[in-house]
Amino acid sequence: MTNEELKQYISALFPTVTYDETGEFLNILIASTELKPLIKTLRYEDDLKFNFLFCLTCIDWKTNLMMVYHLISKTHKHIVVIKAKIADVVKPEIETVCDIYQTANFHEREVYDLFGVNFKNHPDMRRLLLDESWEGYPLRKNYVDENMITI
Amino acid sequence: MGSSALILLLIVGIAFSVGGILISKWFAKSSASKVKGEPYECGIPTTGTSWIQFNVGYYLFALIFLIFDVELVFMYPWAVAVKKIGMVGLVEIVIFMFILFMGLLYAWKKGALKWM
Amino acid sequence: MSLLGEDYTTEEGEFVINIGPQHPSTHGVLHLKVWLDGETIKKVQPHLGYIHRSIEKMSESLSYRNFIYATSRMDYLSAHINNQACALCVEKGLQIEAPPRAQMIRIILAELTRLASHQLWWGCTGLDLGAVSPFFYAFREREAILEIMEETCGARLTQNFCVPGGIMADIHPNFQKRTKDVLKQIKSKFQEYDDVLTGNVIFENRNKNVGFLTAEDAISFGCTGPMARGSGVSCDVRKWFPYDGYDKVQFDEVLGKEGDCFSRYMVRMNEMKQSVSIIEQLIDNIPEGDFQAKTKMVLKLPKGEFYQRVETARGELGVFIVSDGAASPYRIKYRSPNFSNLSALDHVARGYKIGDLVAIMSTIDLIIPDVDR
Amino acid sequence: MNLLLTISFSSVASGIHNWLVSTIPNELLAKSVEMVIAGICLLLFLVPLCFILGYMERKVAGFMQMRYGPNRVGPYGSLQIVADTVKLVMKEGLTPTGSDKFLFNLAPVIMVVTCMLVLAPIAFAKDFQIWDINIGVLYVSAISSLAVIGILMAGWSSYNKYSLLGAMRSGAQIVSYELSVGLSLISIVILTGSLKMSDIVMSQETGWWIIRGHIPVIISFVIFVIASTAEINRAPFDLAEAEQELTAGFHTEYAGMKFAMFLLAEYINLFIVSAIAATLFLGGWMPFHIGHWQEFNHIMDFVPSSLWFLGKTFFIIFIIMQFRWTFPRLRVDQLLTLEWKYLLPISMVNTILVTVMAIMGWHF
Amino acid sequence: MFLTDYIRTVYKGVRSLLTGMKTTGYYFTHARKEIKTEEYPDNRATLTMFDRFKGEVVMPHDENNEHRCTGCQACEIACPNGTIKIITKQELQPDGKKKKAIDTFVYHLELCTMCNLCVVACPSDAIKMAQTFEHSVYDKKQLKKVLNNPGSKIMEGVE
Repeated sequence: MTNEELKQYISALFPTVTYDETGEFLNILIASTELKPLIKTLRYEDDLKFNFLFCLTCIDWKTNLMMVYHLISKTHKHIVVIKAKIADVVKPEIETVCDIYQTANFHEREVYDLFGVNFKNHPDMRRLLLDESWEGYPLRKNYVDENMITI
Repeated sequence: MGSSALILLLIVGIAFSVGGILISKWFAKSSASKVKGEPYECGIPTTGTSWIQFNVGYYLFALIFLIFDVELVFMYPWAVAVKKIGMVGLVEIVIFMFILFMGLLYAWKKGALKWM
Repeated sequence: MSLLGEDYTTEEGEFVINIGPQHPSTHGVLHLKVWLDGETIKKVQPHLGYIHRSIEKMSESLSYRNFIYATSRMDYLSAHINNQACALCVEKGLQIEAPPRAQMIRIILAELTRLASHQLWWGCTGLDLGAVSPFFYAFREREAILEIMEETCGARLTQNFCVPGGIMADIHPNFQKRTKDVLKQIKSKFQEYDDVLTGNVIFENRNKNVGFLTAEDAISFGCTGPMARGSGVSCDVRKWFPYDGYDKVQFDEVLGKEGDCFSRYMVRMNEMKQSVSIIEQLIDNIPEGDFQAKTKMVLKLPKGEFYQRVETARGELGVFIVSDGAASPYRIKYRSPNFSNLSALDHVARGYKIGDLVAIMSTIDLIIPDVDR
Repeated sequence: MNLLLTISFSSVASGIHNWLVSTIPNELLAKSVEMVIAGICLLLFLVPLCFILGYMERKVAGFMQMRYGPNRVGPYGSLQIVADTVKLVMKEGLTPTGSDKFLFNLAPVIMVVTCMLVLAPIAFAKDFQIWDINIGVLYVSAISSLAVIGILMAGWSSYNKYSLLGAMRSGAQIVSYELSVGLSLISIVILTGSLKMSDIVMSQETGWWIIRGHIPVIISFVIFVIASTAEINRAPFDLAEAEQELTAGFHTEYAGMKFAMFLLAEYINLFIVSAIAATLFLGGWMPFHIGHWQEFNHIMDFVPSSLWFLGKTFFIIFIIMQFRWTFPRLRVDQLLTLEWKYLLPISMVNTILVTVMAIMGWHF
Repeated sequence: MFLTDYIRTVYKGVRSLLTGMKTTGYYFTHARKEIKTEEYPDNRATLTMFDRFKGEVVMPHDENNEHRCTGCQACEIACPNGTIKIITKQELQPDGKKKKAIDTFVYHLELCTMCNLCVVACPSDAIKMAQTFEHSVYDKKQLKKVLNNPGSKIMEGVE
């Protein structure tokens, strides 16, 4: 499907989404509450079949956090990027997608570890890379590392 | 040297191994610490006890082995004498082996030779 | 659904064994907690982070020329390909392209890196299963490749030869001759590899019917590279999204069928042959010209997001740069192939024996610094 | 030259014995002194033997892997193993806190003692045997299976999960391979009609069994080598100490001299197994004889019998070492499949073939 | 059927094992030809590194004890690790003008990743990579090096 068709298809189901086509992929901006149904649709609809989540990450825009999901369909070979804003920076929360893509399990744990985003219904929400006793979330822009040595 | 050789070998074996360990105790510096005495598990403290019963599946093999090993012991005296006995010995061992072989086939068929 | 909906606490009487971080068969400091029933694996839980260096955070304070060097330390066996990915991503942001000569040298070096990496993997696979000698035979050829790297790039593993806009220096005058010699040597040794390991009955038994991964699971787990291709998932970035002129080269994407350890093994073995053929096509046809495009002293990417993927020796490496227009990236995410491949380990290893875990791990071919980053 | 050849080991031994009896009036004392001398001689033989085997193993591994092997300590690295021994002596013999201390320390002793005991009936040269027991073959197969107790003891008492797994594996393994070893030993017993080692060697005066016995004996030789490699826990059957799976298996917790004892036992076992294979199949100390070619046989007799024995033994040792440096390790269930579904049925059928051959007199 | 399969399996297995042993046996018998070991500390006299090998950063001086460094600090900026610290001073020129020149060129070898970016960045080719590789010392402080020789001056004509 081309980007235009994709847009039409998705808009019909989710009227609130907005699009951004400045980058190389089609970006779909969506509220964090609607993310899970959207991804479910993208994954399981036969015409879309975005079955491969190849990148999952988060960006700290200081005022909000933004979850970024890169999806590709192995059958139709189209790509979309889904972006979900999380307004609450202090206690960010979003629905997990790891029951749809098993790879999300580790990726979400990594995001939880480094950004502090809590994924609801994740089966094993623990820190992945850092120690359990670590304080703060290193990839946040406001993270201050007291032990850092500046050369 | 006769059977006294057994005693000799026993003594030499014990003297050598115990002596070696004791000599190294004499030479080696030793220090005790809590971490040093921990069982090695790639540097991570062990979870739970290491002395637990668990099924490794060799129990069945031990049983089959027992049967076969007893048969094997029976075969030694036969093997010594078979050249003198001749054809009778051959027929006897063929029957013996056949029964054994059937036992093995049975165990094989029953899946006893599969590692659990 | 294997990872989901279970608690990871240890119950009374359970046999839990730690494999790693200091263990002969976990390449690097991977720590696996393994729940056993007799010798059968009930559950594997990886513990990561022993060499987490936060390269992503570090890169946020480095300029676009400087952050590339750190990626050599991620997947240190595909260092050149990692560098290439970053350079390509910056080039995408700057909307420039490396000159044809630079591109071609890049992919020759990338294929050499892949060969060297697969050779190390081959040796280690033998070593993990207890055959020690193949390790040394693999290292002989790898050494020759590393010498090419050393002569042209100045370093054996962490080359840092790619810069945004091309490569750091032109190839060494001996490069072509030496490469051809090495290719000849490698080609003559494939038979020996088969003799000593591939055809060996013990090796075959150890790998066949072990560690199955279906195509569906491979996609769901985000597996890429030989791991996914062993299950028959076509995912070669060089074919799907050609970069640096891979579309001009003739080569086949190697696909396996069964999805067990042996099919992953065979995918890598055949990939080596494909790499040799790619280099053979290119080595005599390096075009003349510049090896570097003209770039500004200080690079600044326009505001936006750029995603570039390449095929490393272990799968798809994605570099995701978010730029706010400054001289250093606002956020960098490396989508590392090993990270996703590792997440499938538990699913793959369940129900097999502890000896199979070694075979599975070696055919997944994990590089832990790439998982931890 | 002739004089040298006529001095056999037995004449030396009896000479010493007579001298001791004549000089020391007390018979018991004389006997004990003789035993001390014999013990020292035995150690003087065994320890260098282990050094040589250790050195050989490293050199063989090195050459097969395009390396030099040890080449720094002493000429061609020959003193490397001595240096290692000194290092092991200087190491602390650690006993883990949680372990069963008595069994933990007993296990290496048992390992060494069992392999020492098996040495008794081996014919090292003409007339040189510690104890020419009349049930030699049976004795060997009986005592050598005791080693599994040492391994199980070491694995269990260590209080370590790797050790436990390793010990359990070796339990199933050694016990199973015992059968094939026994059956291939029996095939030679059938041919010679005696369990006595010296009789077996003497029966090969006109030719070694492996040549005289056609294919059946060759098959049982191959099975013996494979099965005994498994018996002594060497690669590719080293599951009990599978490095890549269980770090070091049953001897993970052992350090210093206690570990050295396991190493020593492994090498002595390697020697014993090869020596038995050489004795039974390759004629022991018997020179290479062909039927009634008197001249040829006479030339062969000029080579000392101990050299013949050691040459054959080291040839088999080399083969077993080559196994180790070539093959990948088997998995635990494949190991048992190999024994129960391949080696055991084949050797059973083979035994019958050998019997037919022996009765019909089809061998040379 | 079962029996032929059985025999075939045994035959194939034994043959594959013998092929493997043939390979290792070849290397054992041809050890003299095939051994690839480089006996490193012994071959030091003949050991040459490739001319591009990145061992450490050095600053070449000519026979008049002059270097080419202008103290522009391009390398300091280019270095991702903060390996290089340049301390500059104002030097009085013969014509009375003051000119920036380097006082000390500090190079922390312990931080260097040999990425070659400083050498590439240098506009006046003042620094280059040396082919040394034996860097081990007993004290970490010895790895902090001053690259310009004492009393050295900038070469004529280098801007």
